[in-house]
Amino acid sequence: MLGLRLYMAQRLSAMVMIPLTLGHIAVMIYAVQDGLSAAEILGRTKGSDIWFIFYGLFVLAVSLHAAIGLRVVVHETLGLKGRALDVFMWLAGLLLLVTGLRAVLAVTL
Amino acid sequence: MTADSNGLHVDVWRGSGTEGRFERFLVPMQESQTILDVVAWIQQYADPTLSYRYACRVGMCGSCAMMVNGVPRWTCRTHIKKVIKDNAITIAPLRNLPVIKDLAADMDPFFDKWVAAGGVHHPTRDRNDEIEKLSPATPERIETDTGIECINCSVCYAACDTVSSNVDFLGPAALQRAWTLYLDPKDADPGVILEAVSGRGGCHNCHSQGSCTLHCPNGLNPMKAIAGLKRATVSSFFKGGR
Amino acid sequence: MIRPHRSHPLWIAYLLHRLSGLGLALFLPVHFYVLAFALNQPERLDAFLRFADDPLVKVAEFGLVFLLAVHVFGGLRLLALEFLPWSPRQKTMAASAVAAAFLVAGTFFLQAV
Amino acid sequence: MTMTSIDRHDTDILILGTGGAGMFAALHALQTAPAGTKVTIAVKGLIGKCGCTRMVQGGYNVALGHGDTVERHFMDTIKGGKWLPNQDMAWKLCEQAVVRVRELENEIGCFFDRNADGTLHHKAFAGQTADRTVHKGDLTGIEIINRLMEQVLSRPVEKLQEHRAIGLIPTRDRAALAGVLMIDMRTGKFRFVRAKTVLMATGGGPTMYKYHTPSGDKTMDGLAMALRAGLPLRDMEMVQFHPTGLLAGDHTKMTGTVLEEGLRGAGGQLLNGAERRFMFDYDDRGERATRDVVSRGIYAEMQKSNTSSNGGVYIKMSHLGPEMVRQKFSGMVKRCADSGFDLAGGLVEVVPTAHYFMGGVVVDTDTRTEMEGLYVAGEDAGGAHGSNRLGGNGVANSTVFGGVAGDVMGVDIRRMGALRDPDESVLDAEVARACQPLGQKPANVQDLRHRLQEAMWEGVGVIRTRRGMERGIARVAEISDELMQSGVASANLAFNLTWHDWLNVRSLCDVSEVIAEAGLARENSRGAHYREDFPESGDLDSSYFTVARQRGGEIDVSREPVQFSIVRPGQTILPVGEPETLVEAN
Ligand SMILES: Cc1cc2nc3c(=O)[nH]c(=O)nc-3n(C[C@H](O)[C@H](O)[C@H](O)COP(=O)(O)OP(=O)(O)OC[C@H]3O[C@@H](n4cnc5c(N)ncnc54)[C@H](O)[C@@H]3O)c2cc1C
Ligand code: HEM
Ligand code: SF4
Ligand code: F3S
Ligand code: FES
Repeated sequence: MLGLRLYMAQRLSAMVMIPLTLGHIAVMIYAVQDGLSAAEILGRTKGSDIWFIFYGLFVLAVSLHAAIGLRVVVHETLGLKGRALDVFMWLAGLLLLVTGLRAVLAVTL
Repeated sequence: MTADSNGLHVDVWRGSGTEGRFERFLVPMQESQTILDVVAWIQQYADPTLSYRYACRVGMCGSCAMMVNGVPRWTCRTHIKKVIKDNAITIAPLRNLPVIKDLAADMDPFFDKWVAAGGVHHPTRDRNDEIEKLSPATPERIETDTGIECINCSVCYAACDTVSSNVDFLGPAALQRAWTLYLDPKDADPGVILEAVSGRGGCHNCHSQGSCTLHCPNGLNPMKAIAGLKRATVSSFFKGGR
Repeated sequence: MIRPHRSHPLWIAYLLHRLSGLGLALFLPVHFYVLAFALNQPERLDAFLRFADDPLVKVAEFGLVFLLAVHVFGGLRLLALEFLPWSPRQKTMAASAVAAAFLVAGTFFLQAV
Repeated sequence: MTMTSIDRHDTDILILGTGGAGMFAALHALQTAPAGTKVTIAVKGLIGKCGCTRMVQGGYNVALGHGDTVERHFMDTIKGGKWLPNQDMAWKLCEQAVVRVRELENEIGCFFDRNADGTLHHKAFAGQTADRTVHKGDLTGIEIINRLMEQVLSRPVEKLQEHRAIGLIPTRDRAALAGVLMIDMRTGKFRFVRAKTVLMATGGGPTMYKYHTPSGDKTMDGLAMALRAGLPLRDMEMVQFHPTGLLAGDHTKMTGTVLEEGLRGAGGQLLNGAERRFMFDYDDRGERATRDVVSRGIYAEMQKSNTSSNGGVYIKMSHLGPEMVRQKFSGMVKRCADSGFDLAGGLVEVVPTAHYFMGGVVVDTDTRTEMEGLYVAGEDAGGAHGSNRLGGNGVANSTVFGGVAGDVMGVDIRRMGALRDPDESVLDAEVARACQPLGQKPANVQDLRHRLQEAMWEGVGVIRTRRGMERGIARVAEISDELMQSGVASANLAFNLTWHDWLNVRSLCDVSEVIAEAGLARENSRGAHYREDFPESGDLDSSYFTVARQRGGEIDVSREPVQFSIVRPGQTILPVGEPETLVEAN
């Protein structure tokens, strides 16, 4: 159920996420190690364009990536196919995108 | 013969289509004995109606594969000592294929996909031409040699869970053949092959489960071949191949 | 019970990757939602900060990072397998990727509590 | 039982078997037949997965380099066949092999092993005066058949898989073939397929011997059918034995399978039961003597009861260094290990094993038979090899003449207007014959087969005598009668292997009798046929070949003089001054 295009989209978005997630995990480890509180973290992210772009990009990539990933899983385990499968993929992507962007805005605005 | 240490308890799948059940047979144990010998013994001496398939009996034709203790194997070259557990063996028809009767599976889907994956040579010369001089030592040729000795036994096809869950998936053997053909400098149309393996059932559906490679009785590596196809399709994608 | 044809490192790696991917896909929206819900009004900030210190939330957060670590390393392995020329050593890589994931997650966990 | 209902089916060109002969015929027929011609392939197993072409290890003989010529290949073939081959067929074989190998490489997509400079690699098989065997490692057959299979599967050919041909059905006037009766093995139903032309390419296969190499589906069905249809069969006494078949006990199908020739070539030693080398007692070349000589040496040792525990002799490789053996013969070492033997380090029991059948239906060089509409190619056809087949000429023969048959049928069909109607009485008789065991009390068919195999091995085997063969004939007749009284449980005929075993033994009994009768008729020793009571080869100039026919239930064997249409014994067609051999002695 994956043609070359979807495959490419999934792999490219995964590659985009690699530095982002590693960065995120590193930050978290650093933060926890340094004993930063949640308030301190938020203090740094709020109003920062860099963090906005950082997490914004992540949300875009993850929406694409996970939507395609779920498409595969749903096809293989539930046997969904054709239009229904496409609709499912778009809905999943949209859900991630909307919730994700709201969170990014909340953290960085 | 009694159920002593000399007897082998063999549970054999009986049935056709989706209906069936296991039936137990007691088979005398021998010094040199393969799973195929066990199955043949049952048909010849215990239940003449048992159906199965074999031809070459030396691991060349790929007709005799079955599930042995839940693992797909070529039965003509599987010594019972390799698989026996507590004097018992379970034998069932190959997974992921329709069952014709008992241990004989219908291999047509496997071969339909072999063709669908583009696994047919596209000639550039004909019988009136000289045979092309080709070095046996190019990287392509060396790579091809690792995948060309496939006996189309469908063991990898039975081992792959993507085949079971995705009806369109062309499967490891067919894709591996496409890969060797793609590498073949004699083939006129590698583009057609990439096209054929990029559809909904194509190489991109493989999740690198690796069961194909692990179970291939000939030690081939379809997983590697499929990765090769993925790379080739991706680079042709970037080169604007489509 | 893992069916016999599946009991090998590559298949386990596949399973872990799928489960972690699924887990992420299910929990990430929740995580996003909670984050946004807690922060979208300034007066809630305090409430959120208290909420974030809740050990239960900490565990949930840890779970997410754990899944992410497992999935990312599995994903790295896959990408390497698909895009780098293949070598038999990749079998070992499968196992070590999983190990590394646990290591990272483990350190994180120890630090967190 | 409704078993006598026959499904009727029509096609234009029908091909029986998917070895090298059958598949090439299908491809060529599609090329030469008029557009819209329906081509159908019917096979006892799965397409490309049965028969012996797939099992070819050593390779394919073709004069394509190293100074080799078609003339030299031809001379080797004639001499190897001890002047019995049909020379026109042998010539066509050698000449067309060149075209066929080019076709395999260029059109079908095979890749044969290359030298470092990119040219085809040739190796020397025993009995050849040039390096002429092209190969793909030691799995040449897999490369050839897989590629052919892909071509056939991707073309519009009607496929009747697991369809076993059981009878050639003529027209009422017996002048032509109307079609072929078969059993759809998956359902157990009869199907009669009419066709304008039929190629029989079911591949012989001397599996009526206790030890044999061919694949399990080959049981001489084709020759038994031809015999019943009244066709002449030639060289039926010529059964080639391979000296080293694996011996692992009667209960395993591994027994009889080939341990490759190269083992002896590399210095492998044959030891008798006392673990003493014996081949030098029989021939100066020791283990490196030709197949027939080594087979007879082993057989003689066995007759003296100097045998290993399972009744054969041992092959020993360990003195060459187990590591080296493991490396050079990895396939064989692995195969032996799979049945529990250590070829590299220990002793492995071996025995001569029936390998190839030189005899077959009398055909012309265009594969036509006496019967209009019937063509025969491959191991089913007699003539090209005479009394002995050179290693590497088997697959050349099946692919060359399979292609020829396809071409000829594609052309002949243009002058064949309509499908022919069968003689219904023959059809009914064939159905009744196949149903013979179904109403009867079940008996053990396998035991009968074992007895037949013992009888042929002992009476009509590697070394023959009049008394032995007569005794063999009597035993075969006895087994044959018993078979007719033996039943098969018939509640479910779908995929009923025991019924097919019965039919297998039926074919094997019929042809076994002919082998023995032809053996009696040849009162000299040539190639594969060795008579202790007539050890001399006889006058070459008056060489004859045997022709057997069934007339009124009796086998009638006659002798026909060999036509030396191209070269006479003692002469050669090689230019004067050509060296005897181009193979460097090693
Ligand atoms: C182990 C082994 C190694 C060999 N090595 C070499 C070698 O190195 N070089 C060489 O030149 N030759 C070799 N040979 C010989 C060579 O394989 C044969 O000569 C040749 O392949 C025969 O081709 P064929 O097409 O006539 O028959 P096959 O390839 O045997 O095909 C016969 C076909 O007919 C089908 N069939 C049989 N009965 C029926 C029926 N009743 N109805 C329908 N279909 C039927 C079979 O299932 C099969 O598909 C070897 C043979 C063996 C057994
Ligand atoms: C750096 C980060 C990531 C990388 C490198 C990565 C990599 C991959 C790869 C290569 C696949 C394909 C697996 C296959 O086809 O078998 C995949 C599948 C998947 N990913 Fe990710 N991923 C990452 C992050 C995420 C995140 C954050 C999510 C969650 C929201 C996610 C969810 C999924 C899902 C649901 C699948 C489908 C699982 C499957 O097919 O087995 N991934 N991932
Ligand atoms: S790749 Fe291996 S397992 Fe798969 S069909 Fe070929 S030989 Fe069999
Ligand atoms: S088992 Fe299946 S998922 Fe891919 S690596 Fe092999 S084809
Ligand atoms: S019978 Fe041919 S591979 Fe097993």
